[in-house]
Amino acid sequence: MKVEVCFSALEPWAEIRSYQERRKDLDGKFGATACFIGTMRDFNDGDGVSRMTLEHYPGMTQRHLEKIAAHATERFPVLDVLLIHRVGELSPNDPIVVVAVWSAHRGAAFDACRAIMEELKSTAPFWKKEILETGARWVAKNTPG
Amino acid sequence: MKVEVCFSALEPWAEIRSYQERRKDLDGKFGATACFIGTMRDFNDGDGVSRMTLEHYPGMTQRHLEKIAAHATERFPVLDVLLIHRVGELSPNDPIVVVAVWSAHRGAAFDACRAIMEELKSTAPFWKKEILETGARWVAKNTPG
Amino acid sequence: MSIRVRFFASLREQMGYSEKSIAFEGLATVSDVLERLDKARILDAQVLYAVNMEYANSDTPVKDGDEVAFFPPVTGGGP
Amino acid sequence: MSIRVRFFASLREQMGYSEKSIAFEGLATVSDVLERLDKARILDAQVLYAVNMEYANSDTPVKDGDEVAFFPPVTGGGP
Repeated sequence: MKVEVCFSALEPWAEIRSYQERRKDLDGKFGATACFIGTMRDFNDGDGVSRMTLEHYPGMTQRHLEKIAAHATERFPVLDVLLIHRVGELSPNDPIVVVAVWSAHRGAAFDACRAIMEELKSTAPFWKKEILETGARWVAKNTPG
Repeated sequence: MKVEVCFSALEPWAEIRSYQERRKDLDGKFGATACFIGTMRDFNDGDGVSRMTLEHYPGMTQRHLEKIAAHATERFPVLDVLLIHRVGELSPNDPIVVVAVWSAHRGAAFDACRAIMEELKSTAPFWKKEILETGARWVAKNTPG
Repeated sequence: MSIRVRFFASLREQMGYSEKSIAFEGLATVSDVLERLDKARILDAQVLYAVNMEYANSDTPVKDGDEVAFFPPVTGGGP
Repeated sequence: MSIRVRFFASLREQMGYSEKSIAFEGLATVSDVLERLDKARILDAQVLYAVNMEYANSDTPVKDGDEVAFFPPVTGGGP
């Protein structure tokens, strides 16, 4: 399991590939990999967004992400989980979060990947401040998935 | 949209990344990417599997995969779909299929990615023949997801 | 005036050949094609039908030059 | 004998500071901490509580040296 708060540009495909390569012991054991990448858009709620600041709670955020990943491995028969979330200054098209789940069968990977994202969105201590042409605003609330 | 039957080693992460880079017009528009990779295991139904042959129906397979991808874009608000399926001789740990779906919001990407896999498993013309220590056998039926 | 008949996977091995051409005369549906072949052997295998690369059933009409395929349940994708 | 109080995101901006240390004397629960702060301002913001980096509620007990955090609804992940 790898869970990380990431302070510079996040490269989802390189992260997933290199983590999987390190888990040589899983070769031949997993039949399914489900991934999700959340990416910054250049619009939200009808407004253009030019930049974004992602604030977190150092310590609590890391601990809470680890809980979410562990929770998924308890609820679903998965082999491994990778979870990395970006913080700091972001521009449109920058990856925000990457989740990857490995399992023997596809159902567990799909279920766990989605469950991790839903739990993350509703409970992980991150806050987005968007920079619009008209000024800055805090995103008030996450939308349900 | 890109839909392909692949005759040599499939590299899922490179495929997804390079396809996404080509869709520059989607930059800033998608907030969610859901992916699934199916990989050959070294066991199935309690037996060790050393190799596998994936047979398809040239022409019908391509056409049918295109239908499945198009069907997902009709049912869910997604921006784009990538679907590549391997055929030929495979060894354990070889990727078999990659699905990637881009959308503005995460729900649609998750739904479409999973729906594509379920439709593919139940209707796309592919047949697996496994090579075991004790001989070869055709996989009789796909398991539900 | 003929129909191209194709078999895939375990059904191809069971039949002993991957395709054959049969005379179109007297063929109106997939059912008729089946009658002309070794029907018992084909039906044993929970077989699926396609006409011109689209899924079909036994009532699907066939016409001269069509390609009719028979194959077992599909098993693509990952585990 | 003190409690470290922290604020995040919009609540930090509303309060005008990110943390402060308050005397522990007389504090038994998160509620008591809230009473000691500018409670009205904090409660306006649908605020969430954490004690020592675990989610908490207003009845959660606090002890000397604890870290108590207040923050608005979380908004991580992709869209």
